[in-house]
Amino acid sequence: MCAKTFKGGIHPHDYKHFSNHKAIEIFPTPEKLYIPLVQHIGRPAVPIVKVGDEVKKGQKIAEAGGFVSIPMHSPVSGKVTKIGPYPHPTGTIQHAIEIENDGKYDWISELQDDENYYSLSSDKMKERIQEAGICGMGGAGFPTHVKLSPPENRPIDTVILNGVECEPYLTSDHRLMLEHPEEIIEGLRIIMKVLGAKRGYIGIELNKKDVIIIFKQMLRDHKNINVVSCQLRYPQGAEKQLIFAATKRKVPAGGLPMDVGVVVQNVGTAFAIYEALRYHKPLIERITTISGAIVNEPKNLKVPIGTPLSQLLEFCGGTSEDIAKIISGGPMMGFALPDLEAPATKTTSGFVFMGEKEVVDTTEATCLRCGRCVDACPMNLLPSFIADKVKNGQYEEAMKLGILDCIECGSCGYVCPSHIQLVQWIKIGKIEANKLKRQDK
Amino acid sequence: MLLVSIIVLSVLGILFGIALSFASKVFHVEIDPKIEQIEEVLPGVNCGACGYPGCAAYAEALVVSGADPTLCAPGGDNVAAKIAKIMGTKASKKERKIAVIHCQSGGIDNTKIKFENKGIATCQAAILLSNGQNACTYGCLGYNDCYRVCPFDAISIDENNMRIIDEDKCTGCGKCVEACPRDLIELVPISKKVHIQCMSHDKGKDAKANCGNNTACIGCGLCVKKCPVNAITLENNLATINYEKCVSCGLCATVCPTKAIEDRIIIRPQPIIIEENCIGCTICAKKCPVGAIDGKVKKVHKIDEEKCIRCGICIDVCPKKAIEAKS
Amino acid sequence: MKAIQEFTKGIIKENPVFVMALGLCPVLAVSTSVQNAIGMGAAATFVLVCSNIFISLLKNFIPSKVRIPCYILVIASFVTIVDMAMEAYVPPLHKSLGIFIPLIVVNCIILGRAEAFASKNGVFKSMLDGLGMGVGFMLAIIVIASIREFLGVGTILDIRILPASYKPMIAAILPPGAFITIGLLMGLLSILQNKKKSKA
Amino acid sequence: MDFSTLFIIIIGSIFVNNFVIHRFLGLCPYIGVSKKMDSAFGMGMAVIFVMTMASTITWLIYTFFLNKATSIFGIDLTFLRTIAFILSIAVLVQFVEMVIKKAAPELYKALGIYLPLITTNCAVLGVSLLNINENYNFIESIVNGAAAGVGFTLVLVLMAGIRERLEYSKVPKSMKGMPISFIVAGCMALAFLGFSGMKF
Amino acid sequence: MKDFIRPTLVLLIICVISGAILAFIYQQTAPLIAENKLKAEEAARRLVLPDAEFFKPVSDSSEVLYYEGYSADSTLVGYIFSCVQYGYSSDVKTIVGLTPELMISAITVVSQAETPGLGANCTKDDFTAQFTGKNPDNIYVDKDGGDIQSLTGATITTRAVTNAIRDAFQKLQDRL
Amino acid sequence: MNLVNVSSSPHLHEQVNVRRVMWTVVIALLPALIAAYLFFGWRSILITILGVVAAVGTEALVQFLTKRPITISDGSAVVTGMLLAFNLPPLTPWWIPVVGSIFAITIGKQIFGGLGYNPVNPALLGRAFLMASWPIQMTTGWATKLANAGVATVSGLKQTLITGGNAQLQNLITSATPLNLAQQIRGDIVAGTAGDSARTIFHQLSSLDYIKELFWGNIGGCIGEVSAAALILGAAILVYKHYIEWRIPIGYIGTVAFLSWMVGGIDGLFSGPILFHIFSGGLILGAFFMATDMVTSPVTKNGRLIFGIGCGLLTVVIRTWGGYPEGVSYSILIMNIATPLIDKLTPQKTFGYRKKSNK
Ligand SMILES: Cc1cc2nc3c(=O)[nH]c(=O)nc-3n(C[C@H](O)[C@H](O)[C@H](O)COP(=O)(O)O)c2cc1C
Ligand SMILES: Cc1cc2nc3c(=O)[nH]c(=O)nc-3n(C[C@H](O)[C@H](O)[C@H](O)COP(=O)(O)O)c2cc1C
Ligand SMILES: Cc1cc2nc3c(=O)[nH]c(=O)nc-3n(C[C@H](O)[C@H](O)[C@H](O)COP(=O)(O)O)c2cc1C
Ligand SMILES: Cc1cc2nc3c(=O)[nH]c(=O)nc-3n(C[C@H](O)[C@H](O)[C@H](O)CO)c2cc1C
Ligand code: SF4
Ligand code: SF4
Ligand code: SF4
Ligand code: SF4
Ligand code: FES
Repeated sequence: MCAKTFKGGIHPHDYKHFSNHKAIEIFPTPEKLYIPLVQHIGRPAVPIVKVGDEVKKGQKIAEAGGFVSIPMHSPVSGKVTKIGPYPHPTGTIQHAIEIENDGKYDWISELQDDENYYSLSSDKMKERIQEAGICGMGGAGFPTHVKLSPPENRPIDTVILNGVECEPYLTSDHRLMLEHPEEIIEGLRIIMKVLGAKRGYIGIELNKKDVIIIFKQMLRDHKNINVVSCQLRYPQGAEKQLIFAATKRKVPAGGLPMDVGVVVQNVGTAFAIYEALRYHKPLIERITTISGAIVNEPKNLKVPIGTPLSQLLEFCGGTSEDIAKIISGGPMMGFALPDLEAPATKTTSGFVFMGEKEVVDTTEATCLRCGRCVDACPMNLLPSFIADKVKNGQYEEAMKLGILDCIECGSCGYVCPSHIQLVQWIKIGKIEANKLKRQDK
Repeated sequence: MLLVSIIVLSVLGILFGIALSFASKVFHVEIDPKIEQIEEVLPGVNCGACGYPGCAAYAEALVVSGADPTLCAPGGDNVAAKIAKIMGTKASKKERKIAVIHCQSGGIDNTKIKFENKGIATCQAAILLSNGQNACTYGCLGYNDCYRVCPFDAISIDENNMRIIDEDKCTGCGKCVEACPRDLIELVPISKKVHIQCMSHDKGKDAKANCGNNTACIGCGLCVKKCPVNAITLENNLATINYEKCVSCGLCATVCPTKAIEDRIIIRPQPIIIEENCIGCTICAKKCPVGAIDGKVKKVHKIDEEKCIRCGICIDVCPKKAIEAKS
Repeated sequence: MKAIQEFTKGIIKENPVFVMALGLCPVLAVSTSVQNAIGMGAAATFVLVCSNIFISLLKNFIPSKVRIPCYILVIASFVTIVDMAMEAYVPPLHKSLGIFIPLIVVNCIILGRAEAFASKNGVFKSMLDGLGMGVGFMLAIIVIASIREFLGVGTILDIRILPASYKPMIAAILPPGAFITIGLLMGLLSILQNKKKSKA
Repeated sequence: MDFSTLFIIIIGSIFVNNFVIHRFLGLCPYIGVSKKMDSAFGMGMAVIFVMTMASTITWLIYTFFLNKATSIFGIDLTFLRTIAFILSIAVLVQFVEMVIKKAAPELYKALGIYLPLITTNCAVLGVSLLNINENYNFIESIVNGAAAGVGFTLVLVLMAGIRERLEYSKVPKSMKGMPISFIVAGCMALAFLGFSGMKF
Repeated sequence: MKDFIRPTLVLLIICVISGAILAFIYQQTAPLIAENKLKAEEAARRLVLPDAEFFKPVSDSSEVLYYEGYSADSTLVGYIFSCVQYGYSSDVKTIVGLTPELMISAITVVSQAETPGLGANCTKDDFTAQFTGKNPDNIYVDKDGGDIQSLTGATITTRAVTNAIRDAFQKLQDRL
Repeated sequence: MNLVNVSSSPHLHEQVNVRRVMWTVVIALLPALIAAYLFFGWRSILITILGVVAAVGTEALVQFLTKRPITISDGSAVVTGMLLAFNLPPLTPWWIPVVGSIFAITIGKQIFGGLGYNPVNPALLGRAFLMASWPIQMTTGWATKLANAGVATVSGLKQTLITGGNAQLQNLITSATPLNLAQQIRGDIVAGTAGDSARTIFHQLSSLDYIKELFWGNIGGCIGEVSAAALILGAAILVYKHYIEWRIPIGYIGTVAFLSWMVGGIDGLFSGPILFHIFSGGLILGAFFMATDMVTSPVTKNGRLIFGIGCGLLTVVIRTWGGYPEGVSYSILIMNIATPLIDKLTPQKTFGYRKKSNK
């Protein structure tokens, strides 16, 4: 069988050996948790607790701020000590609820085991997913119940589970798939049922052969679900690229997967969906990889949402030398953080630490017009031209060149011999371009 | 020979003369009279030196999209002046405004940073990375976006990477105001010389701790109390001067404990009343913010030098020019 | 403005070639030798002065609708006169300047001065203006031609300057040499101007 | 009709003896209207049109009025060619401009605005004179006019492309604008030497 | 109507004046120009056939084929013909003088627009002198195995001159 | 804790930078230089060194005078100097590479702002300038050496010449590179002024034996273009490193192959000697090292293909009908000039791009 892929992209070294053999460990819940009200795309959640309130584990502490939003739940029992600005793993400052752990771990109501979850109606399922506060765990954090409610005129026939995990260093999805394959398949079946989809795929990159074998075995009696083994190529995990690899369908530029009848969900999301349906368990913890050459014991951890990074690092034995860069997420798309304060959120797939030697020089030279960025771009854009336009404030021109179609995968920046900070230019340009777009409307 | 050549040319001349006059009549198209006027003043060489395809196009660009009136090379200053006249110079009588940067930080040795910013070296880019590298999330990022956009070279950078605005060169075009992502720059009437050089809304302690220059506004309110004309308001831990009221007396600067207020007037001359000119109109006395003028109607007024803050308002208001500044 | 300034402005401040970049074709085309440059400069100056005088004389007589054809007629007449005179009295020069003599008609400087200056000013001023512009034009071609002839042949005005062992840089008298020379000269001029400005 | 002659004329006027960078005709707009690709293209189209028209009309005037052998007067009036040509070109352009402006405002927006620039473009008069000098017949003249226009457009558009790109470059301040454009023109001229000496 | 008349009239007047002046000057200069032309041609002919005092054109029905040159005592001292061929970038026109024995007495290049410094050197005496005394029927450029030394870096021009002479001569040969 | 670094993603980077690319090109050019040494002797190395030193020196000087950072260590000036020298005859006077490099770096590169901003290939611009200025020095420097090499390797050819007895043609070979020879012979044949021996020579030129000589470099030519084998070896490094991409060289060579087959022959259409055209002259050098100069070639993918094809087309046109025997440098220069236009006219379709569909 020939592995599938897309056009463009790059081949970075994957650095997964630090943690891909480490079983998931459960991280002991810390003293204090900081639960940001924004962990997803859409409106921020609205707190429904006050400072001083006692909360139980699993208790809803913030309500969805609208349809495209999700509720937040407390991962521990304890006391709300503060609601205010706090560092966020995207490098920004966001409002967060601070909860002091009382060490009792009292659930608000014991988890029920609802074995008949699969016979629930599709609407009921969606409701439960919505209540559990699930958003996409593959990175962007799009509220899952929204994704599962496509408009009438966009029938979905295919669901793809994204287990590609093409970001270097990260192994959380890998371990999850290895340790909980059945739950993930169940999750996928639920999604397919909700959407009425006939086909399911699980996309996995070839560097996770063990997982591919397991899934192949387990899927023998699910004729409508297939494993798609994908070539090692970044950004194989990006939605449009994965859809292309699995189905040869091209999501239209500026369009959504549903335009071609596909929904993509991360394997972690599928797992969370399964737990929500079967056990009524809200999304209060996730698997996160702590890795990097300088981390003494890289690990895959199951962490309660809101755990500050400093504690996670401590649990992994600290670092062997001074930290030169802290990255939340993978090194290709993640955010560099100024300190260790930020907490893990629902979308945090990992933290990577780099020492002085690994940090790349980011001084820009002049663009050679070599076109390597063009060759690397999986969206077939012209990154160097776009950056030129942004530098000169010609945002409209940049829009004509498709700046808004950029998925910020970083392939272009990775290959640029002049170290042009293409992605940052594009991010700046996107902000301005979106402003223009809104003005036009 | 002579005759034939005359005939040939004449025939051509008549033919063309008629053709042109005819055409200009028949094919006449209404246009903005201003465009026509400008076309008249333009040399009509159609050399393209202005960058537009021909004089008519330039005239249109001038009227329609407000092109620069000084682009005509053959016409030179002369034509530029005439164009300006036709366009009706919108020279407003308002006072000239210049840009003022409300932050004293952002230099090499007077900025506290939280992390090393290795991203693109522009202010616009810097705020996207963890909200900028400096500890003060309100202060100047020091990447000089303002300097780069200024079309008049009015901003210069000193050895400490601090931005200095040349009051003579600045035209108040506002480009830098737009460019600054921290909104630190404000256009201020040129006569106003006292400025609060901080934009931090942090609480006093934090503001001071984060400021690399230790000149943050800590929101103590001393200036508010001192201001003789109530021009300062304190809101959200930050004092702001209302320039409409401010008389640039500089008193606030003298009381600010953190030197967050800059007084650009080095020496304020003492106003002195020239007795023979004073007609005792009491205008100055009424206007004096500190009541330092003793003004009885129709009597020569007196200035109490103790009370006087040398704001100079009296000099400006005196209808008889009876008050003079003495250093 | 003083009369003398009408004359001098054309030489440096408003130099038609370097500053206004007008009338470039003859400048580049005939600047392969200093001799040609002088010939062209003189011819253009003559036309410029004469047409300026005439147009300023006729300025009230000509209706605006046909002013351009009228100016062109005046200019073309003088050009033809120059053309014929040169052919009659200095045939070699006439030959080497080629079609660029009749092309003086369309030299933007001439029509430009007619429109921008002569049609609005008195006869004397117009004459001085024409003379100044003409001299400025001539000087510009001579400068360019000197450089090109010097590098490309090793002579100036056919007098050998560089030793015969100098291998002439033929490119200098080819089109690329013309473009690059004028480009560099303009750059140099703007450096000098910037210096002056920053001093002032 | 000998098509190979026409082919040679076309190739010659577009590439080998390109009007702008080999013959130095039409430099003012070449430098002036090459800032933006769009306007360069519009200008080019207008020039093609006018050059073709001018070639046609001037050939007719020359043949039937001025040339002794073919003229209806039977006397040699060739000395009037400059004045007759330029007058007819100027009027032609002005006339066409007015007509287009009224009849086809869209076309005028796209091309017409460039028309006035063309009167004082030496390329137009140049092509008329060259047609006579080269003894081209009627068809050859028209073809040469069009080809010269195409050659002009080609280099104008290429130049505009490069200049648009130079906007993003760090050209030294004193070389910005006109000076660097001439250097680019020099580079183009050097490259176009590759066509020189071409024979079929 | 006035709109029409005045412009037309002005244009007409200027045309008339221009036409008159130009025609006048033309009448003054035309003879001079014609004379110049003749003189130049004559000078060229004299150059290539110095012995001749006067020349007699020999024409085909319409065009002049060649000239015969006569000394003062009307003896035939040689022939003169002109020839042209495209060189590197222009037509190169040469005038050739022949002795009565049909050997080249001298040549001169009268018009060309070859590259200055290269092909344009073909007008120089050093170059033209080498043709003197050669048999026009058998001249070749050195690169083609003949003994006409080509101008350095300008073989094409040299070839144009040489081949033009040879071709023209071969065409005329029978009629001389 | 010391201050950490913060920058935008990606935080990983391929081990590549300008310096590495440029010096790799230098290394990739070395085999050709060694070949030149073997065939032409020390002089070719001397000329190359002079070119490089002058280029680097000029770059440093200009940057010093204009108060810009001095970037000679990035190696781009070295590449320029080297490639310029590679385009010169081995026996050219010593000052030719020096003057050429000075021109190439000042007018060709620094005046536009330095590396990355020049619109045309500096080395080729330098060569075009030298060619226009000193055509004699630029076209005669290989004569003697070729004569020797020619005797040894093209002996069969020489035999034909002598026995064929056409004195005119014999002269040709002493002064020309193979392409020059082919062009002139072909010209004569097409014009009908050449004898049978000319035809034989022409066929000899395209014989496999002779192609072999061309391939290994046993012929006359410029310093760098002599050995196709050495050049291909160097190009392989660049291709392997992804520093050059297939579209330009393949488009270029492919077009030359097709068109020279079509019009380059003496027996009517489609009889041209393909391999002869590919391996002679500077085509291999140009296609792999000069047309691929990224600064002066298009950025878009289709643009690069068009660029390559355009170069090929012009090369064949100039080789067949032009005033020069060799069209590679001029065709690349001309396409350089067209590069911004090509970039503009070949926008890329975003992945998933569709024409406005009715929503
Ligand atoms: C504004 C917005 C609206 C979206 N609407 C839908 C939707 O209606 N249906 C859907 O399936 N996905 C929707 N998505 C989700 C995207 O398809 C995609 O899954 C999400 O942006 C995360 O993708 P990523 O992790 O590749 O960035 C939407 C996303 C955004 C940003
Ligand atoms: C460049 C890029 C790489 C991505 N890589 C992955 C990946 O490796 N694994 C993954 O689950 N999602 C990845 N995503 C996110 C997916 O596009 C998509 O949003 C996600 O699979 C949707 O599922 P979710 O809504 O459950 O998160 C990537 C997105 C981008 C833009
Ligand atoms: C700018 C330039 C101008 C040239 N002008 C001429 C010329 O006028 N006459 C000529 O025969 N060759 C001219 N050449 C052609 C070359 O010098 C050509 O190599 C030469 O004619 C043939 O070489 P050879 O004379 O060494 O055999 C010119 C070349 C260039 C680059
Ligand atoms: C593959 C490749 C090819 C190059 N080719 C050239 C070349 O032909 N000429 C040149 O001057 N520089 C060349 N360079 C070097 C560099 O790009 C050149 O100096 C820039 O054009 C200067 O801005 C090349 C570099 C690379 C990586
Ligand atoms: S332009 Fe955007 S989509 Fe393309 S490679 Fe760069 S970051 Fe990825
Ligand atoms: S990879 Fe870098 S240097 Fe190359 S074209 Fe893209 S931005 Fe420019
Ligand atoms: S940008 Fe405008 S407002 Fe700002 S300093 Fe410059 S001239 Fe003044
Ligand atoms: S733009 Fe604003 S933040 Fe940037 S340097 Fe200027 S004042 Fe400071
Ligand atoms: S002088 Fe030729 S176009 Fe201006």
